[in-house]
Amino acid sequence: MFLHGYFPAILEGLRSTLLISATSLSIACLFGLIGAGAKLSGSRLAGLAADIYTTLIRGLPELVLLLLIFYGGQIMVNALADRAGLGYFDINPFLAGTLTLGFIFGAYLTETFRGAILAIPRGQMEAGKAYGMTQGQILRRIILPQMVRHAIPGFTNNWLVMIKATALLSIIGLDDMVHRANLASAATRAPFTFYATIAGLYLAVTTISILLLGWVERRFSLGVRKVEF
Amino acid sequence: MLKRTFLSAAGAAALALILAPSAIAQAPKLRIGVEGNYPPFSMIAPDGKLGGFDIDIANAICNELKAECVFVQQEFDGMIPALNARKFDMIVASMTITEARKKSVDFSDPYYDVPSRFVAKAGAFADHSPAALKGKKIVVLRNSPRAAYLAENYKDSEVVLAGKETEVYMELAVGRADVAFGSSVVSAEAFLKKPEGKGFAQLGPAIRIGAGSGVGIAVRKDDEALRTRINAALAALKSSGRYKAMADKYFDFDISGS
Amino acid sequence: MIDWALIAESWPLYLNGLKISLILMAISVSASFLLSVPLAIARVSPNPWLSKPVFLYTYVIRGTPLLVQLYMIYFGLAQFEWLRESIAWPLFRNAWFCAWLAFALNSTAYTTEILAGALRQTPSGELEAARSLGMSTATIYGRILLPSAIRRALPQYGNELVMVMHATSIASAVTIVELTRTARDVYYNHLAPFEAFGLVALFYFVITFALVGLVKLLEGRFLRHLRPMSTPSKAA
Amino acid sequence: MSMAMAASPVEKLRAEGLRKSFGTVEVLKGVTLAANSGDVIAMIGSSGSGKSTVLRCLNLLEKPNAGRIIVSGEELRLAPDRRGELDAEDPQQLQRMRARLAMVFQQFNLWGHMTALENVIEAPIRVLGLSRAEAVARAERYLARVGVSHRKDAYPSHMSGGEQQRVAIARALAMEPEVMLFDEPTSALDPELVGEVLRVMRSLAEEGRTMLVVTHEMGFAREVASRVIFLHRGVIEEEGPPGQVLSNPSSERLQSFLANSLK
Repeated sequence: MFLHGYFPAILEGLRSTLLISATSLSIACLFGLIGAGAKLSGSRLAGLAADIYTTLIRGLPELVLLLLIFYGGQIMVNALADRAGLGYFDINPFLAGTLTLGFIFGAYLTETFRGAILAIPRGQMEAGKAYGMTQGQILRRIILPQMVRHAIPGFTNNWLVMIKATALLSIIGLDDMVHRANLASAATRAPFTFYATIAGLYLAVTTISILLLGWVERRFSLGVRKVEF
Repeated sequence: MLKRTFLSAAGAAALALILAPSAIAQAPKLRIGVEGNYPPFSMIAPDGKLGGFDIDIANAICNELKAECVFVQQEFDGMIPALNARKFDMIVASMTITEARKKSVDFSDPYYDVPSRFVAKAGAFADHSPAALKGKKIVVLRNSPRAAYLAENYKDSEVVLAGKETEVYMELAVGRADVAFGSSVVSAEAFLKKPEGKGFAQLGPAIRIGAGSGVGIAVRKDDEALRTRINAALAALKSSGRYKAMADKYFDFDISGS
Repeated sequence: MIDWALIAESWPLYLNGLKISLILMAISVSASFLLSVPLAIARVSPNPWLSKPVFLYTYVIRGTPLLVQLYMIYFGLAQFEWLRESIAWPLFRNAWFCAWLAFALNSTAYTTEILAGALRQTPSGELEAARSLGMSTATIYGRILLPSAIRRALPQYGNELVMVMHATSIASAVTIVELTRTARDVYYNHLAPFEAFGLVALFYFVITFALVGLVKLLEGRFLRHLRPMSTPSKAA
Repeated sequence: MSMAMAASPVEKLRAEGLRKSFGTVEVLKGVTLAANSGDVIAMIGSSGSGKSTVLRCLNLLEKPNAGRIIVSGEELRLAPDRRGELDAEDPQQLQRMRARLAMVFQQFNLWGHMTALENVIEAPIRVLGLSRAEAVARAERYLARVGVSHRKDAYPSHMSGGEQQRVAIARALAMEPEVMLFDEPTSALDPELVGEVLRVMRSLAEEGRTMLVVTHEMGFAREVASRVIFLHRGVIEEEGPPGQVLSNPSSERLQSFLANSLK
């Protein structure tokens, strides 16, 4: 039997890994936008909070952050719920894991987004102001569309690192591809077969991601050149 | 205004999704921490289905308590923390009842009791005494009472700590350790009877750790009500003969310890 | 709120874990640095027989999780009877060797790409000047290209050092009791996640910023030529 | 043309029939030139005429498609490579010959990670095999010669363009080459810095050094050069003493080039 009959189980793990990655990425984008906004807001307090956030995250291994947030977070929620007399709340492991990863990579995306916004010439925003556009209009119509182009390389990089980081979630018990490979190797005593298989699947996912995002980047740059020349 | 109401409603919904309140008062669902790497007590089939004696016992208890079993798979290492963090309500993972663990959790009455045993290459050692295993590598499950036992009694041996019971025998089979120390049933059923266990044999007699108190179901300290109900369910299973029927599926000897 | 007694009690364990983590990092980083210099030269070589295999290596390593690479080496290779029978087995049997190999191979891939990138950034005129003065290829690499590329790569290499330091936390998955494993054991035995992981976080934080500071110091020493002077001089 | 190539017992450099194509464009269509000891040859021509390419072919920074290169009677052994361009048969001979033809570049091309002094001693130590002490003594002599001793511990990015180019000249001088090749040495400089570099070059010429200078500086060509070569579309259109070539150009092309460059 192909892969000792564990092939469907591994594929199921791949699905779960992709779902975890995509969810974490969405959450990370949210944190990243908030963080970049805070850093560029001009508010001392918001800037400081964002600085602490990014420094803290970059100073610690992902695994330690995962363990700290995953276990510590649950206990904190329990303590708060107890105090409020709400009985107890269950943090769904999927959401806890993706929230944690999203929180971590939000810090990296904060820097990516901040750099991307700073790469837009100030004059363009001033031009927007000069024509009477509101802050919101400037953000939506001028900053965000151009930011995407500047952010794609950093974004691609973070996405690739994050797909690989989801492997760590197997350590805190999420049922991802690595977890499936762990189970299959323990049961069949053919660990190399399974780890090599999932390594190949990770490689396929990263390759497809690189190709797709490279295409997106070219699309965005193309449009820009047409306008410039 | 409308927008704000919509946003706060969406936020509340998201929060509710993340922090799904459960088990308030009478739980229709019982969340059970299981391990999955402890054959034949707890194992996972290729299709992801859990099986084994632990799983059968847990299902039988849920049945008895008219509750629905929700299994949460967790590495043995983090089992008690996860229970106390309320990631599940009880542990059915062949957990030996020990004084140390009783400081963190409460246990049901034992649901089985098997001794521990050393395993090594047949004829490699004269006996299992600390003197005979001096300077040798002994592999054992991390954070288990057996690991504590080795630390206490085999100070001159090098103790290698594996994350799962299945890893314990994997490490022995490939030669990363000279001796393995594990459940006598797991080593016999899941290793010595398999091709990779060829040439290995049990070393020395069966050893009882933890004052022979056996293996129990762990619940949180504040959950005395659940513990009482589990004990009642276990008693009912034993008296009705269903326990024996389940055990006979896996074992040709009595593991009940009574 | 914080259990200081527990922290005091487990302090020696953490110090031991710290030692293990630092040793792991040091042996991995030194191996990867030595390997990545020739690999980076091959990577930028116009000869595809040299550059393509190196690209393949760095692509595969950088496209897969380190945890999976470690599992492949530690658990995976034991699957092969011929390896277990071979004279190399005493090495692969050893968890330290496996962890070192995985980290070194992984970091080599990243360091090679960093260094290759820096080599490609060499101003072509500097290379021509060296050629025009009759320097041999070996001299050009040894005296002009590598020294300037390594200097240019220093900031990025600093990041890589931090990454390797953080990556050592994964060694806890293969029986090595480094900092993170220590924290996990303390957590398991005392159920105090904030004390256990908070303390280890503090350790990592201090090491990370010590590394960052060290690299800054090196940059000050070796990248003086890239910094603008206080009195801007005119260059055409 | 034949007059300028009158045989001399001290011929330092000779190139015969240099041809070079980039893709389908032939930039050099058979260039022959020779420099005797003490010659200062100014090569002029509009941009794209191929004058820098001639210089870069002489030390094989560009591989010519045809031609011979002879340094002090030793011919560089050339053989066609896969793409049909001529490459040195013996890399060591090429290195030896390059060391005898030190080049000064338009963009200076100092090594950014080394100080001025380190830039100057590097090749003498590594290529000529001088001891460090000898190289330092030599470097200090030449840095003083070009007037930048006070900047010897500065990094290139911290120096002005004129200073950088003078360090680059010292770097070439430190090889004590038989011929110095200058590739538009003042073109990348701000106008006010051109003078300091030209002054150094003029004094080198007065010392009797053999120099081949690609330049746009007509004043320098007129006053310093012993011979001027006018290159047009890959061919030597006119050559001779500056007085003759620059004051009394015979070809229309040179006339219009001079008219334009005098503006």
